[in-house]
Parts: sequence; C-alpha cells; structure tokens
Amino acid sequence: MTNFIEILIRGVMLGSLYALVGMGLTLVWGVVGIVNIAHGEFVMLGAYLAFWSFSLLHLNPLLSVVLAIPVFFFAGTMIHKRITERLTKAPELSALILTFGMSILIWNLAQFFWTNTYRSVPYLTGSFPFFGLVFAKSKTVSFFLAIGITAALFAFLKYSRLGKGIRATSQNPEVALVCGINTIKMRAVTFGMGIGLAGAAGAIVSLQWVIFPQMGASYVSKAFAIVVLGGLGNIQGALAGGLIIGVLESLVTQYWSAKMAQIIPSMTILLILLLRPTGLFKR
Amino acid sequence: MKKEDKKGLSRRDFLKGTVIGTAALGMGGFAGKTVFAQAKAPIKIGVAISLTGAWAREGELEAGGYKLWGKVINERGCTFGEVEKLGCPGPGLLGRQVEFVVYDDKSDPSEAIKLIRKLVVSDKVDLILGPYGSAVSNAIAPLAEDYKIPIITPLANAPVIWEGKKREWFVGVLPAAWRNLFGCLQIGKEKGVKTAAFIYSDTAFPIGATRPLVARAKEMGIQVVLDEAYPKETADWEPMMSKAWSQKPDLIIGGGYLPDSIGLVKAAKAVNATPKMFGFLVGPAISDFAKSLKGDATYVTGETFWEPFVKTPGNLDFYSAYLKEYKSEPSYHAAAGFAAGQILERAAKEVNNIEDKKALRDKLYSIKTTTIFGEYEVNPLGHPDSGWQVGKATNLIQWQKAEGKRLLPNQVAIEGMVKQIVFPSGVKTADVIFPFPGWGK
Amino acid sequence: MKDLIGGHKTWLGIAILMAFLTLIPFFATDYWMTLLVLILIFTVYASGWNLFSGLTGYTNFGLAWFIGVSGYVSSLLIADHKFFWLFAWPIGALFVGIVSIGVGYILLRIKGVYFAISMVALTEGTRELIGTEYLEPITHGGKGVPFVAGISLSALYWSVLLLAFITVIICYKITSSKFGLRLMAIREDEQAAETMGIHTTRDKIIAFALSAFLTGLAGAIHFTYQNYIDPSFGFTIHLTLTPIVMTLFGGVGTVFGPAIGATLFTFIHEILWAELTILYMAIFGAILIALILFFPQGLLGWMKERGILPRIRKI
Amino acid sequence: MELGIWLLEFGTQVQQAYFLKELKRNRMQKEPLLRIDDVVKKFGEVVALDHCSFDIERGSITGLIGPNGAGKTTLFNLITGVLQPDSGHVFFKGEEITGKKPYEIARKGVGRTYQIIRIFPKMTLLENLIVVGKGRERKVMERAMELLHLVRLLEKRDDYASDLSFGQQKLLSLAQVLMFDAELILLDEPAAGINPTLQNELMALIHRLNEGGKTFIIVEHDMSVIMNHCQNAIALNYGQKIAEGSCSLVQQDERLLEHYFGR
Repeated sequence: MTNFIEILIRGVMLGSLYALVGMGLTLVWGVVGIVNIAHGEFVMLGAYLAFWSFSLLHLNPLLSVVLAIPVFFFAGTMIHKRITERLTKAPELSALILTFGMSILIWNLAQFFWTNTYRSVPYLTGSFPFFGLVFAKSKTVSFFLAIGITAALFAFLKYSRLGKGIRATSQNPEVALVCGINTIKMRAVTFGMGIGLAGAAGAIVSLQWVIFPQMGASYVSKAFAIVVLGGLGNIQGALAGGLIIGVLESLVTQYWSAKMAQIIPSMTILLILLLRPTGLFKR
Repeated sequence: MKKEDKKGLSRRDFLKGTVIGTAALGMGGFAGKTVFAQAKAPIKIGVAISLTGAWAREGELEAGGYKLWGKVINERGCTFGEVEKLGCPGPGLLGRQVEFVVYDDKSDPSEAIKLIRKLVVSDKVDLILGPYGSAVSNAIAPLAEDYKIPIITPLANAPVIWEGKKREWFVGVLPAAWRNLFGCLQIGKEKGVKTAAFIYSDTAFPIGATRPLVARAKEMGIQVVLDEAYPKETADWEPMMSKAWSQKPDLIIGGGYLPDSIGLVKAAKAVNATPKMFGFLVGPAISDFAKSLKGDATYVTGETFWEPFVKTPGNLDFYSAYLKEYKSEPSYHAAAGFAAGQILERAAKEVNNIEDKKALRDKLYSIKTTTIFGEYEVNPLGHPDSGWQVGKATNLIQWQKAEGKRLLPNQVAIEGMVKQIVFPSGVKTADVIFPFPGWGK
Repeated sequence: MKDLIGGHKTWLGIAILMAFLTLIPFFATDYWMTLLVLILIFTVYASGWNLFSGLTGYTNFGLAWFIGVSGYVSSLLIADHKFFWLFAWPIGALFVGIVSIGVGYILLRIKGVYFAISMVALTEGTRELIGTEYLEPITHGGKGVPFVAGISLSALYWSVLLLAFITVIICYKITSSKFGLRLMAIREDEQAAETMGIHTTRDKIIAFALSAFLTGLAGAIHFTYQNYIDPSFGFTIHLTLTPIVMTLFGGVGTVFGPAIGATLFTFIHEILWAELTILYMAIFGAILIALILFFPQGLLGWMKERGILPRIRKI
Repeated sequence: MELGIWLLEFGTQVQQAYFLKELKRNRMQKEPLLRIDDVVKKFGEVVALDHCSFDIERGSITGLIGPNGAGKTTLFNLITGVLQPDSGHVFFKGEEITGKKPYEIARKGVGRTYQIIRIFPKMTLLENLIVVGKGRERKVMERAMELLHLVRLLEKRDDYASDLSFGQQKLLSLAQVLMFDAELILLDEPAAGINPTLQNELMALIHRLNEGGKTFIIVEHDMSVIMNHCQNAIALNYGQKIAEGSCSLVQQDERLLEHYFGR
C-alpha cells in the first residue's frame, strides 16, 4: 500500500512537469492556431540554459528556472513576429512543416555547438524520507516549481488585462479584433508565453534527467497527448491531462510493464479523438 | 565552455579534418597523386560511420582511432605493440601511404548500405573498416560477402550478426555481448547474493547483452525477481528503477547506452535504491558518466573492453599518441578503432600484399594476435559463427574513490574517482567494493 | 482540357527515358544504382502520399505506418518463413492496404490537424506495440529482424523502377479521372461535395488504401534493400516527413511534382551531406522553413504560376 | 407435376410482386415530393426546429421565410442529411430519407446551394460540373457543356471557379445542382448580394427549370423575390411553422407580419 501511494505521488510529480510542457503547447495551439512541433526543442534549450548557467556561472538551477521564463518569452515573441505570424492564414500543413523544420534546425545547431555529449546538472540529487515513503528531492522541488508557475499562469490569464485579451483572442479572434484588441500582439505574446513555459519546463527537467540535443522529441508526443486529452487551448484541461498521463505512466510501469506505459500517450490520442474530439474536459 | 572544450575530442577540429580529407579524395585524389607521385599509389581505406545522429559521439571516437592508426603508420610504417615486432620499414603500410575516405552514415543503416557501395564502387577503396554499432554492422555485413571485400568491424557484438550466419568476409573485434556484465554475476555469486533484477533498453544490443545473463543467473541459483525491457524512448528511468527496487534485489543489472546508465544511477539515488551492486552497460566506462554524475558514480560497475592503464602491448604509446593528436582522453571506442587498424596491419604484413583480398581474408580469419585493445581471435571459416571474436575477455570496472590510492600510469582521477578493474581476477587493479555502501558514502 | 501532355512527342520522350532507365544496370555502377533505388523508392513514397493527401487535403502524417507495417510483414515472411521476396512484397503491401481500409474507416472521420496527429499516434502506437511482450514472439520486438533476401541489386532496381513507373501512371490516370476530381472536391469542400451526391467516405477510403498499398510495396522493397528492420527504423518519423518535404518541393497535388521533388531532393542531399556532414541537417531544417515561407506552392506550382508551364492539372 | 405446381406458384408470386410495385407507384405519385413530418432539432438548449411539419408538392416553387435564426438553414441541413433530426421524419418521393447519408439523399434527387457559396474554388468550371455528374464520360461532358451554356459561363469553362464573380459563382452552384439531375432544389438566398440584372436572369432561369419539372424551395430575405416568384410560402419562427399557404395568404398573416416586419 505504501508502495502504491508512493508511486501515485511520483506520478503526480511527473505529471506536473508534463503539464507544464503541455500547457505551453496548448496555449500556442489554441490561441495562435499553430501546432508547434518544435515545442520540445525549446524544452531542450531551457535545459541547456540551466546547465550552462550552472556549470559556467555556478548559478543555482532553481534561479535558472526563473531566468528562463523572460528569456524564452522574449525569444518566443521575436520568433513569432518574424516567422510564425505569417502562418496564421496558411493551411495547417504549412505550420506543421515549418515548425518541424524549426525543430530540426534547433537541435542540429545544438548538436553542432554543444556536441552529443550527455550532460546533467548534479544538484538536488538523492531522496528524502517522508512518513515512511521516499521521494526524490529534485522531483519534489520541481513539482512545487511547476505548481507555482501554473498558478501564476492561471492568475495572469484570469486577472491581467493582457490575459483577458489572450482569452478573448482564443475564443473568437474576429470579435476580439473588432473590440479593439490587437490580436497580432496577443498572438505574439501567447507564442512567447508558450515558449516561456517550455523553457521553464526545460530548466526544471535539467534537475532530473539527462540533457542532450535530441531530448526534445520525447516530450512532444506526451505534450500532444496532453493537449488532445485536455481539449485544444484548454489550460485547465492540459493541467489535468498532464497529471493523468503522469500518474498512468507511473502506475502502468509498476503494475504492468514499461512498454505498455509507453503506449499510453498514443492510445490516449487515438481514443480521445475518436470518442470525444473536443477533449475530455469542457472548456 | 572552456572546460567542455578540453574534454572529449574537439568535434569541429575533427570534422574539419574529415571533410577536407573527404573532399580532396572526392576530387579524384589530387593530394595523393601530386604528393606521392613517385611513390606507390596510396592504400585507400573506406569508412562509413555515424558522425551525426544517435551514435555520433561513439562514431566520432571510433573514427578518431582509425585516423590515428593511419597517421602513425604513415609516419613509422608500423604501430605499437606486437605489430612492431614485424618491423617498421618506413612510411606507410607495405610502403604505401594510407588514406581514409570517411562518410557519415547518419546513424542510419539504409544510408550505410549506400555508402559502402559508394566506397567500393565509386571510390574504389582497397579496404573497409566498420561502422559503429550492431545495427549498422548487421546491415552492411551482407555487402562484404557480395563484394568479397573483408570488413573488420570493431564496435559491434550483437549475436544476430554472426550467430549461425557463416560470414566469410566480416570479422569482429569485440567479445560476445553477453560477457559484458557477466562479471557482476560472478562477483555476486562469490559474495553469496540471492536475487537480481534485470532492466534494459529494448534494442538489439542491450537485449543481446542482458537476456543471456538472465538464463545464466538462474543456472547459478540466483533468483531473478525482474526481467523487463523498457522502451528505447525512455527519458525518465525513475518508474523503472522504482519498480526494480520495490523487489529489493541484491543486484540491479542492465541499462542500454550512455544516457540510460546516467539516468538509471540518478533514478536509483532518487528512489534511494541500495542493492548490493549496480552493473550498467556502456556508460560507466565513458568519462562523461563520471563527469555528469560526479560523486554518485562511485561504486557503480560496468563493462570495459579497454582502459588507458590496461597492460596490453603498446597501450602506453597509443595513449600518448592519442593525447598528442586530439588533446583529449581516448575511450575504448577510439582504442577499438585503432586496434582494427592494427589487425589489418598485421594481416596485410603477413600476406605482404593487399590486392589479394582472399588471402587477406583467410589471414584475418586465422591469425591470433594481441593489439593495444587486447587479444584477437575469431571463429575460423567453416564454423557456424565464423568471424565472431572469441579471443578477447571483457573486464568489469568499478568507479572507486581516488583518495589514498596510488594511481597507475595513465589512470586518471575524475571528480575524485578512478576506474578500477575488478574482474576478472587476473587483470584486476583493485578489489571490488561490495556491497554498495549507500548513497554519498 | 487541352491534353498538352498527351502529345506523341511527350510519350516518345517518356518511352526513351524508361528505356534508358531500364538499361541502367548494364552500364551504371552499383553506387549510382543504389542512389537510383533510393530515389525511386522515395518517388513512390512521395507520389503515394500525394495521391491521398495532395488530392483530398487530409494531411497524412502516418506514411511511416504504411511503410513500417508492410516492411515488417514482408521482412518477417522472408526472414522467418523463408518466403521468396517477390511473393513477400505484395503480401506485405496487401496486408497494409486491407488494414488501412479499416483504419481509414475509423480515422478518416477526424478532420484537419487532428487527423494528422491521429496518424502520428497510430504510427507511434504501432511501433510500441511491436515491441511489447505480447507481440515479441512474432515480431522479435526491439531486437529487430535481420535477413538476407538473396536479391541482386539489378533485380531490386528493376522492381522498384517498375513500381515507380506504375505509381506515376496511376497518379496521372487518377488526376485526370472523375475519381480524382471527386477527391479534389473533398479537399475543396467536403460537406458540399457530399450534398452533391459524392460518396466522400468511400472515395477517401479507396484513395487511402491505394496510397497505403503503393507506399507499402515500396516499403517492403526498402527494407529488403536494407536487410534489416526494427521498430525504430521501420516507423521513424523521417519516413513520413522526407516524402512530404519532397512533395512540397515539387508541388503538392501535381502529378510529376513528387517524382521531381524526390529526385532533386536526393541529389541535393547527396551533395550537401558530402560537404557539410554535421550542419547538413540544420540546413535541411532551414530549407524547410524557407520552402514554407517563400515557396509554398512547390517547384511545379511556381512554374505554373509564372506561366513557364501550363496551368493544367495533368502535370 | 411438382414442377407444374412450382411454376404456378412462381407465376402467382411474380403477379403479386408486380401488383405491389404498381400499388407503390400509385401511392408514390399521390405522395407529395417532400414531406416534413414533426421534425425536432435541438442544439444543446436551443430548439432550432420545433415539431415542424409540411409538404412540398411536385413542380412548385415554395418560399421559406422567417427571421434570422428561425431554423431555415437547419431545415435545409436536415433535408440534405448534413444534420440528423432528434425526432420526426423526412420523406422524399414517399420514401423515408431520415438518417440517410448526404450523398445518398443527393443521389435520390435533392440538390442544394449554400448561402455562402460552396463551389470548389481550385477546380475549373468544367471540373466543378464533371465531378458531380453521373454516367458515361462523354454524356457527362456534353451535359456539363450544355449547363455551362445555360448559365452563360461556357467561355470561362477552363478558368478556376475562384476567378468568378460572386453572382457567377451562384450560377455555377445552380448548374452543379442541375448536373446531378436533382428534382428538388433547395436554394439558400440565391438573390442576395448579386446585381439586379443577374438576379433577374437567375430568377428567369429558375422559372424555366420549374416549367421543365423541377421543384424549388427558396430561402430568401428579399420579400419581393418571394412574392414575385413563389407560388407558396412557409413561414418559420423560433423553429416553429407559423404560417403556410399561398404567398398572399401568408403575407396577410398577422403573426408573421409582427415577427417579420417588426410591427
């Protein structure tokens, strides 16, 4: 039983990180209308940001998480203004191919500059006991960071003027435009936020896992499952979806097999698309 | 950044060399023709190897070994160790300069097939040295038979390549994969362990290296509490490690490649797994492992085929030559690449000709020699598993604290730890530390 | 509907080209033949993709699924059941063709990006499924299936040449047929097409299965050429994306676009990669971005727009 | 002997079958071309059609009127099978078509045009027609040319449909419906947004086709179009039929006027 609870909680911790990646993807997809295949690459860049600032500047990786958000936000808005804004009226295939090209470009440049060497940030390794259960320090801290960022995101969307504008743009861009909302700006800001979330998630990932140029790919498929599960553009849905995927992965690995756990994301996508194309959670 | 540049072989320098070399040869071998106009034509050696993609790191190290061998033989006419006894007649192999034509197979077997054909047919190379890894080696092995050109593949040992295949033109350098972590079982048995868990990546090499051990563990009376392959795409090893540790086994054995071993150690610490011994594939022998894990790498064991401090003939010379050439530490990949060159060198010198491919092949299948990498002997022609390396032993290393130990020549401390060979007893440099004392101890 | 390409000169040109291509094994080197084999395989992939996605507008992001499933079936038949390659290939292709009728029936009701994602999920899911403990006894799981089909390079080349020729002819015939027009109507406005009496579901499924069969056949040949298949090579996303990029390069929805795209693309790739080993992939990514931003209609589309080629569908 | 009995039985069966078929045909001829029977359609809480019933006779031109959101387009979608009713039935030529697929209904002879034109823009005019045609290639081609001539777009046959003007696109859309020999043609605001000359031309064409035996249901906001061109009118509001009858009758209906003209 303790084992079960331990695994459940680990699943939630894992899920919180997935949710962070998924929320970024769903924001960009829902508001900007772009399926960003390169999303995982920004997670990778976030992880490298944390790694380099740790190993060169001896910056605490937790600070890197905070640092990553504005850096990636700014980068994201620039990328959108220069490149992806042109895609808003193009067919969906264009966005898929373009962001795929972006993904290849980014990870290969990363490979070129930083080589294939596998790296990790040896910080907060190990575990601590908690009422007879054992939890990883890094994951626990990551969990609270992820929760903090999620809460801040919710508050921002709910209460700030900009956040309201983003929600309006996501619900009906034409009406929003008529109401005097600068939808181009909104889209750029949202794209920036999505990338910012990916960067933050990457910095958190650096605490837990191995860092290498091609690591982004493994997050994208999970993020897609989360977006489909939670419903397109639905932030709360993505949060719930991330937690569900994380918990399922933990439980299935333990009580069934790791290979079956790996099938979960793709099966989720297929099932949800067939049974409830709008996602599991109502907006 | 600086620190990073020093470690490993600098990729840009390396590639510059590759590309320029390739380009020159691609244009009809101008360099060769002008410089060595008076001498005999150079020996062209073709290499299609992973310089990008999943196995880029391993591939570039291996290719580094090849090139170093070429450079040394071009300068001296022989390389180090046993082959030196055959004499050093001056520049080149059999008096001819060695040139490499190197292509990148992008870690894709399909690409490698095309490139081997290109090397044989368009570039008309005289000889071929193998790619990195079992998957690509397996894909190109039939081409060696088709073109009747001998290929020495230094870094492939999955059983599927040789088992029952009767390969006639394809020889390996690595010992069979199941030997990799066999030392863990042996040591465990001696120390009286009762249970073991096996977790490994679901790809050809880890399966080939781990599954036979599961059977052997049972034969040895060790209870196997978990035998599970995890998906290749795994990025978080914590659930898997947690599953293994929930059975509280005495041994946790498995892994896949470098990231697996790093991830598994991190995960083991994160779930506070403290079995009596850890044994992981590939990673522990590579210095990146210790560099990224720091102190947590201590007491983890893994297989090694070669170390800078092993006492194979000529090893010290190789080590210093490599350090001089690339300004960084060689790994066993580089040593294996160099050794493949040495095997070729020995066979060529004994046949005294490289035109007669069949004679060369026969020699490769029949010689027994020792390179800087260790013994070389393959199953002879006519054997069902012909071409499979049987001479070499696999050693087990364990990362131990460097403090208070006298280091052997070329034994380097990384993050306060050193690699010690702990198995088999004949070549060990230190006693194994058993059981695992716990994290941070 | 002036039949500009139906002129005798054009057909004579095509006949000469085919004769030349057929005779290649008698004088070309193995390397050139290998290169041509890859070009032809990718021509079939790209044309097969275009046949369904280019005409119906349903973006198929699961081409690797067709290739991998057929590749697996045929490879297992050759490796474990000692089938002759010539029989194994069509069985693999038929298998994926028939299964894709069912898959199409289920998945083709999903529209837009979601369809693309569902196909990616299907590919990924199948790849994982092949590795599971349940299918491992049949598929060999992650160990992969190494085999030697005992086919000469020339035979391989002629097979794939014939296949590529048939594929292009089929694409040409379909594009200029009422069936092709119906598929295009689906792309333009599926609901309107349906209220005009077009059985859209049936037409989509037929095109989907035909595309699966042709790409599957090429996939079976591809893995025979490679002597090896395992889950990660059989279902890699590159097998989906490279043909799509080739099609975009040549022109989506055109008949010869995919073939031209595959040829040019493979050559550029061959040159670039020889010179720029490591930056090659990065440049590939940059080309993709540039293609979408500046060249969205592909080479043939661009030429048609400039009036270099007539604006007819049969090219 | 047994064979004789069998033959006799068979003969009777054939006779019976013939009789039944005849009966069915007679009944079908008495049946109205289209019968809407107690149809209900809800979108969540909103009732788009509320127990709506009416008949459309062969050879008539019926105007369907009502304010925005009255359920006119929903009704069209239900008839053509794009949407399924929650309850109620739709009969075409006496045969139930509720639950049938749109293409099946279209093949039975129901055609429609859309309010926002939905032709196939990246196909030529000729292709736009050929694609919906049935039968042999040559016949289809001839018929397509004929119809393009009828809607005076013959010269533009090799242009992309997207190059046409709005009004021309409406004509093309009508030609498409004629192409697959629809008996009942549903027109969603055919006259809106096109110039009066073209409008007159279009209406004249509709009358000509009507004389040739086609039945029309027209949704139109311009009351003058309805009054001048339709024999009957049906008025909808909030998904309910509030009036039905000859045009003049409907116009006089108090409730309708209230709703429609805001009195």
